[in-house]
Amino acid sequence: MLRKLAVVTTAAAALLAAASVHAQTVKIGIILPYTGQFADGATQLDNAIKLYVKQNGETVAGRKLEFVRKDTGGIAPDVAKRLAQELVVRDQVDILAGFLLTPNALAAGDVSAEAKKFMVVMNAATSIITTKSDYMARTSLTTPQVNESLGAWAATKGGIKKVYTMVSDYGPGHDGEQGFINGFKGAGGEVIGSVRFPVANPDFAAFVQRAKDLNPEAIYIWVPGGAQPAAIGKALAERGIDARKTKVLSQLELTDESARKAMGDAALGIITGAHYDPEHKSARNQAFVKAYVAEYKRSPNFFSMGGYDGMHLIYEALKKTGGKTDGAALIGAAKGMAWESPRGPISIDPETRDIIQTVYIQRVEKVGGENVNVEVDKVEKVKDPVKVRMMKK
Amino acid sequence: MANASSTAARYFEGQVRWRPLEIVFWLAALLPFVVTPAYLSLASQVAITALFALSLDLLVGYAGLVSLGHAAFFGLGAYSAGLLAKHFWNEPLSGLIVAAALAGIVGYLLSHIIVRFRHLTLIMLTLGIGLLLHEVANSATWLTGGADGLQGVKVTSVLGFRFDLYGRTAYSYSLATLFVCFLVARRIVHSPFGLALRGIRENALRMPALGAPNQAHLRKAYALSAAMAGVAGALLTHTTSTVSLEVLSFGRSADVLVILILGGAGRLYGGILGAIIYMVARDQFSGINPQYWYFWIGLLLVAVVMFLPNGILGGLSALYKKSE
Amino acid sequence: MQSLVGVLFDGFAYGMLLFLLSVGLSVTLGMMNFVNLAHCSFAMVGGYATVSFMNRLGWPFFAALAAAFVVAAAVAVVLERTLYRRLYRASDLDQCLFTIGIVFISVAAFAFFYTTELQSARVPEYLRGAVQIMGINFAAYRIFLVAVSLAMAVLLIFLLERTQFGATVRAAVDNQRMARGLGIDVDRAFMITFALGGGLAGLGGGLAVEFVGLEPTFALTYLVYVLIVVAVGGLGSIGGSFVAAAVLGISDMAGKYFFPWLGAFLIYLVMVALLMWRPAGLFGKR
Amino acid sequence: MVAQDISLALPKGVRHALIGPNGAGKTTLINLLTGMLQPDRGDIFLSEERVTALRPEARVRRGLARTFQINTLFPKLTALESVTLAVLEREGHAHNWWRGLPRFGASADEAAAILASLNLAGTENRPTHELPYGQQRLLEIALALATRPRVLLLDEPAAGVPKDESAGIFGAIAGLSSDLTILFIEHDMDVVFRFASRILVMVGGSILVEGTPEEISRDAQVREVYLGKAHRG
Repeated sequence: MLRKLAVVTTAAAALLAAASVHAQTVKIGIILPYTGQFADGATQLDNAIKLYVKQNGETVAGRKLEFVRKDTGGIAPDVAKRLAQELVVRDQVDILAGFLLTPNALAAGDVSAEAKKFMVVMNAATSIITTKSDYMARTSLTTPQVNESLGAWAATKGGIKKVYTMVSDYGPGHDGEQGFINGFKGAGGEVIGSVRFPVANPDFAAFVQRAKDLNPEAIYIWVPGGAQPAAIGKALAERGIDARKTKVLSQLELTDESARKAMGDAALGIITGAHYDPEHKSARNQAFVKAYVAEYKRSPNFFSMGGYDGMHLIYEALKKTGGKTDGAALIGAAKGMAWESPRGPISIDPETRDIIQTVYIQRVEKVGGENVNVEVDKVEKVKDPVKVRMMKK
Repeated sequence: MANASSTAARYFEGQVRWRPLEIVFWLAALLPFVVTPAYLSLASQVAITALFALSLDLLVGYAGLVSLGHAAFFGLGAYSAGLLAKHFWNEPLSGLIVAAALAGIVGYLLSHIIVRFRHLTLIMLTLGIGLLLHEVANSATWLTGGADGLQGVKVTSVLGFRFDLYGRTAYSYSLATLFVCFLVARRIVHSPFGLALRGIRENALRMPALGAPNQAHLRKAYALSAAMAGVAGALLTHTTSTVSLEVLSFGRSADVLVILILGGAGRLYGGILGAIIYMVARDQFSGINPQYWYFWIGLLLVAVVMFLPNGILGGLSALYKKSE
Repeated sequence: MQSLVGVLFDGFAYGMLLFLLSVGLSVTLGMMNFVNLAHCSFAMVGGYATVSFMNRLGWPFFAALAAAFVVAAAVAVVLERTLYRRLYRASDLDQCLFTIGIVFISVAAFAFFYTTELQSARVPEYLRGAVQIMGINFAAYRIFLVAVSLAMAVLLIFLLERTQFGATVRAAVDNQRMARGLGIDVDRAFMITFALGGGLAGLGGGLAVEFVGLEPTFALTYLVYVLIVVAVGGLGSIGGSFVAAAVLGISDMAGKYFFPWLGAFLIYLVMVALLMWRPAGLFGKR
Repeated sequence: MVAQDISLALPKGVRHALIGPNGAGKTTLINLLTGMLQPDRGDIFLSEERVTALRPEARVRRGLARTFQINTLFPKLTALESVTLAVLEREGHAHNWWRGLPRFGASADEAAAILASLNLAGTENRPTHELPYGQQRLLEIALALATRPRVLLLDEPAAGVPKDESAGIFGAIAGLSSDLTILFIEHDMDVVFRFASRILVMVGGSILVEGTPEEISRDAQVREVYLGKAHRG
């Protein structure tokens, strides 16, 4: 008896879902780690989402947008998968968005594939994420995309022969190091040594000292955002490594605003590969930053950029499909879409549904008394190299 | 003497008999299928956490060993089920048995260190071992997939029932496993071994004077509790096809201890009740207010301690006794 | 060789921060047998107080640190007088549940009032960068931190060993009933000790802002390290906390320098080994 | 030195009283015999078997049981549960976690019988901490009896019990089976002389003298230690 009853109620739920398609609202489920260790990243991303909606209105292609926000509390793929299921089954959302962390994005990817729901990853950077569902697009970056470009640049125009690598001992850290080494070795560079430090421990003095003892020509560093960039920056200064003599290279987190403020002049000379920096000189970016600061009293970062462009992709896709929200239509509209983002020209790769963008090489210099990231070079239309190689096989 | 013997045996039968309230409780566990069909995946994860809390209750509530690192065995179960499904076969039921065996064996081995200690030292040793296992899993990226989690785990169905988006199969599977493990726990608690454990918790000094090998009893309790935690971990892997380092984290060990104390340790149902209340409250509060829900959960914990000492069940039974 | 001394000093400085954060808990846990997992929330109170005094009221760094001590001590007393006192006879499991509830409330409250952003406190110029002593690079800020911690340790030991108040506290630690029997106002001793412990944690929080960074989940992340120091040092022992914090800080740093692949394991291995060797802690009485 | 160069033998079935001033080392002797404390030198034999190196629980299994001067019971367990626990431990069932207690009716019955023999019959389902103090003292003995000892060491079995009730306790002890060797510590001299068949006098950590009640009452040294002090006082 029970079995039959359960089937009946589910059928009823499905009917309800079908009915809502013709209803006016488009429901967007946002899954982010609003609490826990990565809460600040989620806040910066969510701020940009709200800003975009404020700027572009809550109605797209004649249909009102409605947001349902869910907190994973940090890295929790089991919770992320359940929340995605509930958003699809209980809240009948049409689009899944957010995803700051890779494990959560991978888990929710299965739900997007099974429920055929359009899913926009706005930060998680591991390459294989977009392979989990054909209805998924990404508007942030992939770790190899930025680090391979940086590695190739370092060995060529950067004029660096030998590098010592120091990375956080966990997934993203390994991907960043691997990306950089692929690019660097590919362009003739040589890696003279490497060390990995624990994710959790914020004190880097010992590792920086090991690097100093080897007195390498250049050091590549990968640290997660938050408190660690500032900590390792200070350790560099305290252990007497001057980024203007020993070249220090990293992904953009190392020289974000709070890290530069904490490091002071120790940051001068640090070279980073970045897909976005709030000081990027473009009218569109300056307007975005001004609006963001006005709204939230702090400047945006690359988390915000992923969210802002993610919303742009959703808005444009909905316009293109005239308000139809089934997964196939939306992902079809998203593929190949290109636009001028505050970070620069970007587009969605039709084959991999991942982002193609410019990677900027920047160095910290003192401009008008302030230490800022100055663009010294850029590599345009960079695709995610890992998936490019996978295609070729 | 005749009536003495019958009353003695009948006394223990009275203890073991199922109370009507218990039967009502387990029937109520079937309500979500009908009343809240859209909350079945949450119900499944509540059942899994309840099983995890039940395994901890055997340790904390009955053997008197407080652990702040029980996620070590939950994670062991989760990873062994995941690796089994990825590299060998993904039939879940056999996965549960393998997970239980592995977690139980590791639990038994570790118990030789752990049960020799008490109070803060014991708690910190379990914490240390839990954190060490977490680091091992993080550095063994080739095996565990490291921080990105174990990829390629695909557990599609159990006994032919597919794990669907609605969580119907997941909840049935989790609830059934919880019930079976609960019967085992109930039997343990009402067995001679359970009585010996309660003796150790009540007065560890007296037991050797009655010929009881305290250490041996505690080691076995630790192994049984670890095995059951392993089953809970395997259940999470099977129902979500995801495994990440979080299953071994300090956060999960702390959460399950909070859940057990919230429900009331030493009553078998404390962990289950605690899991229901804590996880439903967290789901609802975080639904209303994704950024600051910790505030309301904190308030709930403080209120329970203030008004219902010894957990909800402890507080209620005290109120019930006072009203008698 | 010099580089090693520099690294070990950094480890010692890190240990000193842990000492400030944990000594209060070791005394209150040892003395009142009260499991206060929310001890690091007092550190957060101090940290955020320092940030507010400096950034909003423009106070200099040292004044802000002193204010952090006072504010954290005040919060500790208020909490002790209103809520903690009703739980002295509760089971230690209930004390855990209660104090974890306080941690959750504090995490949400600081996230609400200070956002989740990483806080920063502009340290005076001469505390930045490195100082060359005998050719070895020492971080100025870490020297300052060590100095403050040593001063606090000496002050605390003097206060407890040499003063009348110290005698009453030590009496209450050894035997509460006996102390009450001798007419010692044990409650007042508890309150003052609680305030002292909270204040030191607040000072530790203030110093932590520039050292390891301060954001709302600080109370949860550092709870583990503080518990390790208290357990290894031994309950109720200031010397124990000091030595344990120093040993853990230095061995953690030395381990990372000599065998980095062992990085994260080391501090936990050292803890487990020390606990198995001295279960009651290095200087533990109980 | 708490206890030194003691050599004593407790012949089978004999009721021994161990007397001596406070601090004479009586409880320490019991702790040494039961393995709670390890002697620096010397050996302890249970009939022919050397038990010096055995842990306390192993000695109990070989028939050496004890009670405690201060009640060391199971507050939340009932009397029946406590004694049943001891019986199950003795029968080696305590490791059995897969069969319910009702399946061990025989052990429960034996426990009930022990309780009845010490007239604790009515206390089955009241938690121990609710029992009156006198009954708790009897429960101490019941727990020891449940291990079916050959030698029973009673550490002041009637400690803290008013005069009229202690007679009941010693009456119950006297009623125990005759082949059970008993050594009990007691301060009340007329109880000692009424129930003990031999008396050991311990002073300053060693045995002063050992003998029948008559010999002890006439012994000069004992009188000097006990009565002498009273005269000169």
